[in-house]
Amino acid sequence: MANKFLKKETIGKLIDALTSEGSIFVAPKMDARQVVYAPVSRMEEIVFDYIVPRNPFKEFLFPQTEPIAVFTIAKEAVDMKGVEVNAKETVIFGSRPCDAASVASLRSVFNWDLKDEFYNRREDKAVVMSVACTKADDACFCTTVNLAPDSPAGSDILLKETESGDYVVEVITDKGKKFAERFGNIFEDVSAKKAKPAADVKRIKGIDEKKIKEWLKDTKNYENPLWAELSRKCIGCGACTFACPTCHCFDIVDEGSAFEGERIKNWDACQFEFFTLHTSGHNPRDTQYKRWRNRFMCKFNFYPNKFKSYGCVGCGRCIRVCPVRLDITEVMATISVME
Amino acid sequence: MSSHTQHEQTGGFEPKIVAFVCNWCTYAGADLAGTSRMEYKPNVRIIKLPCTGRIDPLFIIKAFEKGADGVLVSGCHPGDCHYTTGNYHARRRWIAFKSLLEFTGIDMKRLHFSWVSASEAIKWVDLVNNITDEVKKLGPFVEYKELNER
Amino acid sequence: MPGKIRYNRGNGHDKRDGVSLEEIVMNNIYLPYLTTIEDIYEEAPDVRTFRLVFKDQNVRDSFAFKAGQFGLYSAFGAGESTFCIASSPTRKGYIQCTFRKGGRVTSALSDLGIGDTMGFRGPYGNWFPIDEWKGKNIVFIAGGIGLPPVRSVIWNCIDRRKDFGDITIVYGAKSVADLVYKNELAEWGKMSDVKLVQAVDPGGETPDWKGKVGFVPTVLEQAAPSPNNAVAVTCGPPIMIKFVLQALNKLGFSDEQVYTTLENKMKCGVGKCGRCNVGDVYICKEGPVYTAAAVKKMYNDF
Amino acid sequence: MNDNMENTLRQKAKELLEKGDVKVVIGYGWNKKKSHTAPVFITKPEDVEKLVFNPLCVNNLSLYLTKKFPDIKALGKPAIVAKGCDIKTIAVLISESQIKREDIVIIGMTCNGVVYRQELWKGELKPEIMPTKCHNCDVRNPHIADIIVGEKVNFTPPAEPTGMVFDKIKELDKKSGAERWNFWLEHFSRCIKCYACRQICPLCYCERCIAEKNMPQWIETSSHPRGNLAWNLKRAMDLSGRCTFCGECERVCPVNIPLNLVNQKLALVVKDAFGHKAGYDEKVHPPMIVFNMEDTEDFIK
Repeated sequence: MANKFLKKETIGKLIDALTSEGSIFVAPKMDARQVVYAPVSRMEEIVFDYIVPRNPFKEFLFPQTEPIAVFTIAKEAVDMKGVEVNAKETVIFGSRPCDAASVASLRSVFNWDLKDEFYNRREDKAVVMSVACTKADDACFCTTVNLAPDSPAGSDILLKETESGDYVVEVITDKGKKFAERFGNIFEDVSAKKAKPAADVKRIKGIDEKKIKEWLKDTKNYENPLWAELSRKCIGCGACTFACPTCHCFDIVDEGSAFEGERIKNWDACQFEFFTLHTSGHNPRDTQYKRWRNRFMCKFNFYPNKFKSYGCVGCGRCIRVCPVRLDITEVMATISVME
Repeated sequence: MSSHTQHEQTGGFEPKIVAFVCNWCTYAGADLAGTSRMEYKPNVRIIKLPCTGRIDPLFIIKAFEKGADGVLVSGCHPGDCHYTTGNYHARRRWIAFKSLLEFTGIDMKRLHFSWVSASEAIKWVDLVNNITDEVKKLGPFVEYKELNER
Repeated sequence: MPGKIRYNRGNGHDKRDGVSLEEIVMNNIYLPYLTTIEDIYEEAPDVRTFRLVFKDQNVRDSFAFKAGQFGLYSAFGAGESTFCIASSPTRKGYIQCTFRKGGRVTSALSDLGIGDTMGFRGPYGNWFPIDEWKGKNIVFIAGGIGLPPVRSVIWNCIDRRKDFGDITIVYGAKSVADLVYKNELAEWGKMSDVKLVQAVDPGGETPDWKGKVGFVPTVLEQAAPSPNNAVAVTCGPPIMIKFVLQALNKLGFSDEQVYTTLENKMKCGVGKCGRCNVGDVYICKEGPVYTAAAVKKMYNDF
Repeated sequence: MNDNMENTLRQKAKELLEKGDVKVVIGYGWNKKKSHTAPVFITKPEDVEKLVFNPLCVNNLSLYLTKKFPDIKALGKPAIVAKGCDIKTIAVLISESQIKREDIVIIGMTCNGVVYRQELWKGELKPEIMPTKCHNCDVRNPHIADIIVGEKVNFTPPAEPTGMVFDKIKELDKKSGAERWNFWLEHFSRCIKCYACRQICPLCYCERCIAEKNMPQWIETSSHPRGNLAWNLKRAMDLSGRCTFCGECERVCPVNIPLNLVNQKLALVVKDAFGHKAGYDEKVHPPMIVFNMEDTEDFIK
């Protein structure tokens, strides 16, 4: 599809047009000394100089806390009714290509066999407008998992910054095309503008994804003492999973009074000790290394094999957020040289 | 939640006060007030516990969560604890907890502590009446109730 | 709450093609059917069986499942809990579940009485391939609260008795009181074409106990069912299953002949919440029924 | 000076491991990129070269002495590399009978301060990148230790606690209740319930946290303002009189909730009311498990 052009100063217009229609415009903004994806109402709120926002934007497709049903308990009748999701159009501006790539992973898990309409309705209404990275930090490793700072995977529209701060627009999907056409006055048909080069994210030497996948496939290696050694410092918090764009585990809880309440879907983390605990007291993943092993396996074995999608998109959030700097790339490198 | 809005509309807000009391002194005191046919404001919901030492600060948080406009915590006078020292431990905890809630911005007129012995039925009646009046003046605890609306 | 609500959850096929989302009622895969508790049986201390009837006549008529499938049972206000469907698919019009009071949900369920309402979501998962077993001898081995999933298969087979060869049931529990389905055990014991071996752990017997005393794997070895033209179905505590598999191997059963059902903690039951997986195997979608051979191929994540 | 300190540290660690006095040395090591330090567990004398010590060593390693880490306990008797502030936590753990003094070897490191966050490190330790605890530190020379590594540090902390945390507490105290409520609501509503604060805290060692008890569900697990407030209040309360201001909870919070404020507010309250400062004497009972007949009760009717 033909390239278009987006002037930085017209983003404000885009926000106004969308918000006046009741849509949500999500963009990187400052909150508590961090850059986060959050709804904005004015262009001035947007941060343009950032690497990767603190949060993945999955919370706009799969909210951390979401009521799925309501119940009433009365003498005459006990009832439970579903909650209808009336998703609003959500434009995610300034998404990073790594985050955009994660949408495919979420989509596959929420749609194999039974379809989760809570997710689907939101995703249907989401337009992902990524901005290719021109900067990276030492936690970024998208190239190591075969993505790139300007990868189009998962984006509806990919923007590439020019020296002037404007954007060269690449329309990727039909949804993106419709969106660009709808705002034809904002997305101009100007060609031959040059975008800044994408960030130079070096492939981490010594990491061989094929090798990792093969090693993980061998069920014997599941018992390797290496797992316990590598994760000894892991404190078992949920920071990495909540920061991860592809982690999707959740819990279902009932909250309310003795007469009425809600059934709620909450993010959960495989790192928590009580995640898999049976009522009988048996816990299949009773020690931290097993829980941590599960997360690593999920990213590099379960996901690619089951859903043929990225389990890890190399955003580096888990590395940045880890209280004890347990670096997933170091683990990948270690496993790459295992026999 | 609906009850307080209704009252607001009709102009007569009646606060919900939750009282956590110990079994041996304050509960007996409240009982004495009842058997002596003393009248006091019906806004108080009494929750009896073996000892003030058993009152976890979470009980108070939970009471607010569930819609209390005010909370009263009451037990035996120092030295009178049925379990010898339970109320001394409770007192320490309250000192910290009260400061914590104050620091969080909760109006301390909504949380009251007292010692009421088994014979102090009159003190109990006055206490409940005063607290009810005070909380009534403050109005419903909308700040906490708003938390439920998200 | 928005008004459009529907209980029919369909099978998750995509209805979105060509229809805008607003026009169709949302297909909520987490919404349970409402059921009425029609009857309650006290099986053992803290173990109960509920007989559930769907409130919606359409669901009652159309609901079908296969032996081995499970569901998520709700006590509203407490949450959902996963157990197998303990009744046989040949018995229509109701389902049964048997559970031990333990956690938050099962305690809340225990507080319910006849006529009360609870939720059911399912059936989920795969099933025992009973049709493939036609003409074979079947050995059932269960321990304690592991009998309910096996019981569904037992009744299924007894109701189609002509299709199968010898039926042997080996069942043991910690004590006489802990044996579940006591009436049905008596019934099976009286059947001339069912061989029932009952056992309790040493120390769990009462003076009038007529069954065996010993652990299930040992009792199984003594009963020594023949592996020829046979399949074995087992369920029980993990440690029992481990030794039962060894005992079956000793008796000459191959891993392909042995079936078991793996029950893990689940929240969604539909392959999304991420906690029931044993390695890369999602129990809720690819299980819970596996042959011992399949279990041995899994990552050791039990 | 650091090179010297590191060499001595490695030397001492090697001796301990070689003699078999300890089975594991819990210390700091570089990550691969040498941008951050992280906990390392040295079990072989030849691995002591991995040990480092510098202003990036922010973690409070005493966490690994608790029962939260049975795998580390299984390695055998530990030696722990600890700054004065970390030793304060060890003292509380001993006073709460979580560990025995004789079961551990404390390698106390003299310290000139650490960075507030490792990302702030640009090669030089400037006061503005140091956390409030360092500006008020009175244990730069370890107060409880078996081995002390490093030269004596001459530093006199200010008489009254100063720095961002304490300034902010004072500022909040002056504000109205409504303003404080809004301040905390804004911060707590960001909470994502990842429990990193709890998991990193050496004093949060309960076998089953109240947040994970669901019969009844005292703290709602949802990350809505109600559940978040209950969780953060409960955690602050449980740390009253125990928190040693290691600041780990605030450091690891992925959403920057100023947890030091609540914890230090309570520490100040406890100090005023009971004259107790946590972490200085491992033989003194924590204030919340004892009482004084004369405790103030002017607020009790």
